[in-house]
Amino acid sequence: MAGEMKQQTARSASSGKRATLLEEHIIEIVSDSGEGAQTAGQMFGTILAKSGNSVWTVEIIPAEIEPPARTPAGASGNRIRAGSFPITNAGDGAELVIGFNEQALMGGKWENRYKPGCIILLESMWANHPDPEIAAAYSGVVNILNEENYRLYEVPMEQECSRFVEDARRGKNMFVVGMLMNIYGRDLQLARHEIETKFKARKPDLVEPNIALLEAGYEWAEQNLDFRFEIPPYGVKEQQVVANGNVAVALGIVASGMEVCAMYPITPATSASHYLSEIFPEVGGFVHQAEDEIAACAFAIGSSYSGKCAVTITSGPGMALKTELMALSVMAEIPLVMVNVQRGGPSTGLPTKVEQGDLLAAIFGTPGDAPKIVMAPATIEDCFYSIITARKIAETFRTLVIVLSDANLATGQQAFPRPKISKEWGAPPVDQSPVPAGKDPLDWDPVTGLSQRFIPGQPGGMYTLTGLAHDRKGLVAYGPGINQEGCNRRSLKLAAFQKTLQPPKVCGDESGDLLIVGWGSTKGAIEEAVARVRKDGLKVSSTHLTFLQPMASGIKEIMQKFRQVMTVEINYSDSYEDELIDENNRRYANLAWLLRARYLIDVDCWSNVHGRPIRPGAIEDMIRERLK
Amino acid sequence: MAGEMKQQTARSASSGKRATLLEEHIIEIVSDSGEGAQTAGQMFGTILAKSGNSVWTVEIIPAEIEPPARTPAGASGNRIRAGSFPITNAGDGAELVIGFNEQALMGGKWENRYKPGCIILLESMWANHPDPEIAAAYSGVVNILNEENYRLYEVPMEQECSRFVEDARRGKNMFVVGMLMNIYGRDLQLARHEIETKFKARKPDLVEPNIALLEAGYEWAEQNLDFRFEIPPYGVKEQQVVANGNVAVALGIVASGMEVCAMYPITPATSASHYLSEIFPEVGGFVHQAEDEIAACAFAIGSSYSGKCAVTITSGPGMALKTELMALSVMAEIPLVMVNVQRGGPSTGLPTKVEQGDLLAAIFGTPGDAPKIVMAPATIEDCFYSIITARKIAETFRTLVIVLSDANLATGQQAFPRPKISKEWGAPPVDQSPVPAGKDPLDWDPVTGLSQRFIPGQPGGMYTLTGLAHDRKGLVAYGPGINQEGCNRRSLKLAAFQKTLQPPKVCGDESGDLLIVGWGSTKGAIEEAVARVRKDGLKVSSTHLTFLQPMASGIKEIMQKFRQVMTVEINYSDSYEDELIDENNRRYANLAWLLRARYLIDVDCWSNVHGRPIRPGAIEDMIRERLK
Amino acid sequence: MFGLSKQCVLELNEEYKTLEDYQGRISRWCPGCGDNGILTATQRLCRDEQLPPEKCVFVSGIGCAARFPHYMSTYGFHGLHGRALPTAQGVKIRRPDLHVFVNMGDGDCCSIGTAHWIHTVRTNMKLVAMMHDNNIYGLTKNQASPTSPLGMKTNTTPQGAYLKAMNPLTVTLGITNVSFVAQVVEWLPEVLYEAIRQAFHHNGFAFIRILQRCPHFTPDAFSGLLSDPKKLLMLQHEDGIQLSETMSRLYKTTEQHDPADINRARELADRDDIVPIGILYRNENIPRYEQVTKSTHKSTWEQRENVLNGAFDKFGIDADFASANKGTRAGDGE
Amino acid sequence: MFGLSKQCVLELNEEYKTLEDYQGRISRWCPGCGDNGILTATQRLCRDEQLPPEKCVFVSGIGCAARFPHYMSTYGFHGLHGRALPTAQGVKIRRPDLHVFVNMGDGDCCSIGTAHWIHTVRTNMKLVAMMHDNNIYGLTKNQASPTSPLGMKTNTTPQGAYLKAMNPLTVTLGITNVSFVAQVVEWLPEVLYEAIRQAFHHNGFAFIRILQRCPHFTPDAFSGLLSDPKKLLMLQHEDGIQLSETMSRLYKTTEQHDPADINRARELADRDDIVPIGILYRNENIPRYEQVTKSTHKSTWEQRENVLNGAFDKFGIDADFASANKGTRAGDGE
Ligand SMILES: Cc1ncc(C[n+]2csc(CCOP(=O)(O)OP(=O)(O)O)c2C)c(N)n1
Ligand SMILES: Cc1ncc(C[n+]2csc(CCOP(=O)(O)OP(=O)(O)O)c2C)c(N)n1
Ligand code: SF4
Ligand code: SF4
Ligand SMILES: [Mg+2]
Ligand SMILES: [Mg+2]
Repeated sequence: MAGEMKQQTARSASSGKRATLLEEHIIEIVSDSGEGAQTAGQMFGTILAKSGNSVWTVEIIPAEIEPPARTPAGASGNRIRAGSFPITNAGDGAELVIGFNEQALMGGKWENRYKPGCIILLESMWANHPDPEIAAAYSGVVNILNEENYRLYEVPMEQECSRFVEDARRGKNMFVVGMLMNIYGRDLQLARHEIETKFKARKPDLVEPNIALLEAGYEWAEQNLDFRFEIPPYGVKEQQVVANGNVAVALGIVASGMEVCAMYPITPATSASHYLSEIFPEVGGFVHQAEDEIAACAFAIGSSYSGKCAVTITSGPGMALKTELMALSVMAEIPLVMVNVQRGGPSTGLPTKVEQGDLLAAIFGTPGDAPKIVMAPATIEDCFYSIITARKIAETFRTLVIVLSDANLATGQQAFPRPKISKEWGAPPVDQSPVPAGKDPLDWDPVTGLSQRFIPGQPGGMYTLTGLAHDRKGLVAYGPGINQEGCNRRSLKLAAFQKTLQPPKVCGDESGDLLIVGWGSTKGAIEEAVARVRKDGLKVSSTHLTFLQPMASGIKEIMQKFRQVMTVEINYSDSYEDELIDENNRRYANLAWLLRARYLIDVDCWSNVHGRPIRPGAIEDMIRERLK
Repeated sequence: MAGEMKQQTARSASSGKRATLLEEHIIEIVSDSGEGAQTAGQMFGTILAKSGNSVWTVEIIPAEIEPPARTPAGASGNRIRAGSFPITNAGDGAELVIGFNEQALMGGKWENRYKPGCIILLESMWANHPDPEIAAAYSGVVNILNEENYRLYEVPMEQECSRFVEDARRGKNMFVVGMLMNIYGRDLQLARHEIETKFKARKPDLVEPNIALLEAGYEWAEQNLDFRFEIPPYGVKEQQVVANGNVAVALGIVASGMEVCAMYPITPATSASHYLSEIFPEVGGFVHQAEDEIAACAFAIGSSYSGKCAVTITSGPGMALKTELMALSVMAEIPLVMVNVQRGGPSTGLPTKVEQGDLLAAIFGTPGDAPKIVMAPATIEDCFYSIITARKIAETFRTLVIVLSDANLATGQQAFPRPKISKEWGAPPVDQSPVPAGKDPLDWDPVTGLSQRFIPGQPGGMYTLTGLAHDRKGLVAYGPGINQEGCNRRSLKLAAFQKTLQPPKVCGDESGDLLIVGWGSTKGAIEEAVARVRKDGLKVSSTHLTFLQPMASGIKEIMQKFRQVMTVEINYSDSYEDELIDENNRRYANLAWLLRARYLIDVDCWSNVHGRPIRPGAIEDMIRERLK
Repeated sequence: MFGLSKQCVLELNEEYKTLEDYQGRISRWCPGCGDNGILTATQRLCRDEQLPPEKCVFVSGIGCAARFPHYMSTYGFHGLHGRALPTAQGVKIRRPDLHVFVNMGDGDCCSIGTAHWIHTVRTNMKLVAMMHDNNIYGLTKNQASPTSPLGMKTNTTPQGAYLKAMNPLTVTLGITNVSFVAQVVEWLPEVLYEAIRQAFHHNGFAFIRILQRCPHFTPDAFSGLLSDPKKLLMLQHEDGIQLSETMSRLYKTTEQHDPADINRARELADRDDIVPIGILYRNENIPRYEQVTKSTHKSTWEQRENVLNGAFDKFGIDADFASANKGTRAGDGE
Repeated sequence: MFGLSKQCVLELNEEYKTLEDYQGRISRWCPGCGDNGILTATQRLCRDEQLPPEKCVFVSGIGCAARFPHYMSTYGFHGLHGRALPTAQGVKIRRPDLHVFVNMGDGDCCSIGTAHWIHTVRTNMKLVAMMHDNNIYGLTKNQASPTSPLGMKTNTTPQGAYLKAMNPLTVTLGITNVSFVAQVVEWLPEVLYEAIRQAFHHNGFAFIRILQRCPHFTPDAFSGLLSDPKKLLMLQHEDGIQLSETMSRLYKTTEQHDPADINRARELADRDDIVPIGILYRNENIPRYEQVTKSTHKSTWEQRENVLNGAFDKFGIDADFASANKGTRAGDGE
């Protein structure tokens, strides 16, 4: 079980010491920015994955570009969660932490990222630092950690590394990888290989010293550390690929057959377009960085209108700016895919941190009635496929499809089955054949929701698209009946599409005391928490929604089988613990609102805006507390 | 009762003919644009009001600036509803229609603006028009009207008028006023006075011919029409003023003590700033027309931040563009009043027509959690007072207050009691006194919701406002606890404010078979419809919400006392009559969503997007059908 | 006609497009509105160039001028206020076969659309942009526009416009990559037509400011220019517009101006005393965005498969796990 | 010191502000970031002018540069990306007593903020605007900005930026009502300070483009300028900046340029071969928006009562009903 250790007699691969057998372990490596903790984390994550573990890694990114050294907010690094069962989220508190200085380390402690009492390996050079303030700061932290019963090991990294390289500061990270190889009992050859691939091409003279550092770390651990862990591999049967959610989005765009991506940089969405900018030209695609989000969205709409289906990628503040154009895309029935990689809000908020706070804005943000489809990937794999699906829906129903990803998916990395490429994914080519007489540009089959789009270049299809109220020919018309009909027709597309949706699956029993409903990136954490409490016999299940508007049928029936229903979300809700809050003024989490309004079931919510992925352990505690 | 006639023996003031005594009557005058039907309507509305009737007038505005002559869509004119009881809305079908040509007339008929079989006075000159097509069109319409049993009177307006003026086309409108004076038995002297005031100053030589035309119309009606109506005055006790909703908004801005209005032109909001541009400088105020809505909103925020509380006025598409800044105002706790005069949507939609489609966008439109206050005036009088209230709330709670007016209020005119000016309305002057030590710029009393704002110029108050997550000092801070606290504090303002709200009044009994809940400009029509069906014993009541976010306590208790609850709104909702619609996909009207989500009561809705005020008669029919 | 088969003649005749073939709905601008003349000139261009109607797209924003596409029988995109240019860019970016025209009002272009105007000039895509400048907001009924002259009374400036009119020409001529700038008046059809024609043949983004009468709201805005031909400075050049004899007789204030001379163009554009008419600037050698951004790869499905497989190989678990991070780090920032 | 009472001296000393009095939080820009120099120069200005910190407002957008207000101890408004200028206008419009400064990045000002930049120049309000131009999006980590040079590799243009860098100076100089344009580099503190100082004393909107090193992302962007003083064309004039002796010895490529000469300013701004440094243009006689829009009436409550009573009289039922319509018709339009 997660985080639980079982004593075993097995010997680890590398040493004569007793290794504790684990189902999973969470490691964090933090350093000042530029000291290479991220590289170390990525490399060790790769090695764990290649040697058969399921791995989830997340970057720890400082708030500044080049933050000052030795500051809690300036820490840079990596979290690695590795296990012998499918890992779907970043997990709870770290169980082994490596700090390059005590300040970077304390940042994580203040954010409660570490499990109390966990193992800490801390660079010891600061103890004797010439600056007495630094030395004092270090020993202060050491005292605290000891007082709070952390298993602290002071490691003379600088000293050890300087035996091999001149600038020990730049070599510590490989020393750290070496230590980890020893602690987790992995074949050192794997790490040597990684170092070789990393440096061979560009900086071949760095291979040797880095391998020396690696081996030194390994040896140091062998000599000085009294613990070893073994995390058995889990059986992967199919080929896997590893990516973060933004890379998956970019690959999904390529796979969906889209040709144009128009964007304006915004964190945490931009990296999707970075990667796309690299690969898109190879398939004739183009990433347009517009002067602002409004222009980006208009550009995408223009391109889509001309038959080159387009995507626009943004985050909350950018979506806010696109609001008016979103309504145009719905009103004028132009297919458009919009990816919103959600971050902390409101306003500029927490640019690098996760939140699921844009759901209601995505659905209701546009003045007037602009029915659009809103969906949310729950995993990194979903990020890939949801784009393909979104493009298809957008073109089929000639409407706007919003894909709500978030910073958690964007920056997390995970392995998933290598997609089996299918030609079906792609977009049909631009139809340039003449339009048959008698067809109207905005006709629409009320049962299937299908319609033929007229695209510039098609003889006989000429019409003027407009955001004004219009009839089926696209002609401006202000008559009451026509506007009613137009709104109705656009709304019924959602109904027609809704009929095609499958009810969500229930994870756990079909009935019980508590149902947790989630959406988006929280899926892994929710399901893990539910699995944990179910082992203790609690009658809890969960279900996860991919389509938020429209919602599949059958959800009400699922909910009705539980005594209590609640959502778990990363967004703001009032709590009854606040004195001022009562049932007349409580503001609910996004999904809870939607479920309450549609199903009239008293759906509660548990949510926060801490700007971090919700941990399975926190959900678990909440459930236990609730069902006590 | 509305529209119902009672035969009376009383003689009208002006003639020997028998006058029908009425409680109310609805008159429409339509002409080509430029022929003066609007002037005629306004003048006659004034006269009716001055002679003691309650009057509601609405302009009939063509879609084009100078529409082609003799076209149904080009009609320009006025609707006057006058009665001897307080008139709160534009009413049902017109009962007396005057058309300057048969095409303009037919426009209204196609829009179902006239009561079937009503009286129609139609200019007859077209019958013998040299262009045979025109003559044929005319006689075609005459035939239709006769067939459908309208009480059609053909009036030789051109011929009669040309006896007095050279360009009869420009004089007809006074002839029409004359006819109306006779029909409704008003003292001709009242009209002479209006003409004199109108022309005396600028075009004194026009006074005489216009009076001649007036008298000719009067005389012609005396000779040729076999009907007369009498609408007794209703007893007004206090002084009244007459304005449309946009004028009321502008006056409210002056009364609220605000100093800056930043806007970008957009129909139907702009006319508020037109009028404000005229009077604002007289109180040291200033209307800034910005380069776009975004700049307008930023300008208003800047001004408010500097201590000069500001308002920004817009309509749906403009609000869409302000979305990002709306969140800033909430996040950075800058007081801001935003007036959205709603029009038909989505997108450019129906720019001149009414809709209540922006409620959910106002509440939920901003990505991330940006709790703001949303209120809606229900009458023209409310338009005035709501701005005063909004400014007060905005400054007290340091937040955004959105006032949702609509095109119905903006263009309707009504008399209301002359406001008794109170110094309490005004804003306090900018506080420039030094900030006491130890105070934080974003401190807030959790019980009262009150806080001291630091304004540039105040010694000791210097801080940097930011839209990033921040602590009470305004310092950027990404810690999970701080962001949670900030969101919480901003949300609790709403809760604190909510505690001050009074439950809405119920119009009708406190319990029954059906409760209709409304908001905004539909109040008059809903209450009139409810009053009508209650007279027939139906157990129907209504209630009307001024605050949509937060909502007052007590609403649930009100709703629970009725067998059925529904909203009546001018926005889109799916109907179960559509085959594709079921409880899993039905999209509800804006307010219905909110009530369902909060109170878990199965609130139904009846709404449309016809772009017109909902008529009391239509609501009445719906109720009768529903309770059959 | 010898040797020409009857069939060919017939076919030719059948395909020949007349003005009517470009006429959409009947225009509903006010009588005397200058937009009508612009419409006629544009339809004439389409006819003279025999443009296939289905290959033309007229993109506009919102305003009186922006109703333009409805009155053409081509494809039309009557979009959002201020957003015509980025929309048109999107239409054109991967459809070089389409002729894309943009019609905007002065508010549409120079107020709410300012950012797009500046940046579209910069990207220099092959589009013809006509800015119908009537110095007023027409459709919303008489509010000041950036080009409204100082002191003009409008509904939002009842005491008179506060600022001197903005000069769209000097701004445009200041933008890097500007490649075609013309100014004409709609009441001189010959010059109007010629400017649109040269814009159409220009190799890049062609910006035409068209002074346009709005008899409804600003009947006197251009009366000075109308009554006094000397107020118009006719720019003549063999590479620019060459006036007909009739026109030359009426409009005698002329200057030989080489459209290649940007410094002189800026000076001319800046003149307050006289209105330069003609081609102020042209440069056929500025790279076009749709060309410099064009990929050499085809958008075939096979190519997509290749690229996907390449990526999957690279990110494959058996391959290089760490490379999944390359260039993909979710950025920091706001 | 005779005759000066002790009390006075004390008070004077007490009130004298030092650089520290303008220092806010410790700056967190990267080591070597040019923003630091701009901060120092600005703090020096505040100190030299002895500006009361509570009377200064620093308004910014979003970006590295836009963190500026946090590092001052004055009032600060760290608003939204691109929206610094209209916010600053709003701050200033009815608060003539405040000194309002605006700090923007090149993306902030010339990309998302373009429309506001153009229109703020046009309104010519008394504001000092500093555009920190590092040719890149810093905070979001290395995307092309409008001023990124052609071919520069960034995260959104891995094959190199597609377009020639936009020149913010030629654009600004093309805007009607432009009244102050300067260009400086942050690594020459003397010129930087002098430009900010003159901007501060300018009677209207002062726009300063400051070339700013971003060692993190564009370490080489200005290395040519740094290594070769000849690449900077120092504009000298008695009405402009006058170089110190030391500077004159180092920077020998100079031109006597009268900031009143807009044509020459445009030509200089347009030069691709050399970077003009100094005051390009200044005109103290352009009306300022906050002044021309100022009402002669006071905003007293009594005055409001008068106006309301006047309106109520006018719209009173016993008075003129029809006049309720005057100027109040809800417009048509879109
Ligand atoms: C976002 C948005 N803001 C405002 C409007 C209202 N609006 C419609 S047209 C227009 C301006 C019209 O002026 P111009 O662009 O000069 O065109 P003209 O009517 O004079 O041809 C405005 C402000 C709108 N439709 N959308
Ligand atoms: C509406 C919106 N779009 C995008 C962003 C993301 N963003 C933050 S700063 C920035 C650009 C930074 O570049 P620049 O303005 O040149 O400032 P620098 O960091 O280089 O000083 C962007 C795109 C945002 N915060 N808000
Ligand atoms: S209002 Fe002016 S611009 Fe608009 S159609 Fe009429 S004349 Fe033309
Ligand atoms: S990224 Fe560049 S601009 Fe930003 S702080 Fe670092 S050096 Fe300065
Ligand atoms: Mg215009
Ligand atoms: Mg920059």
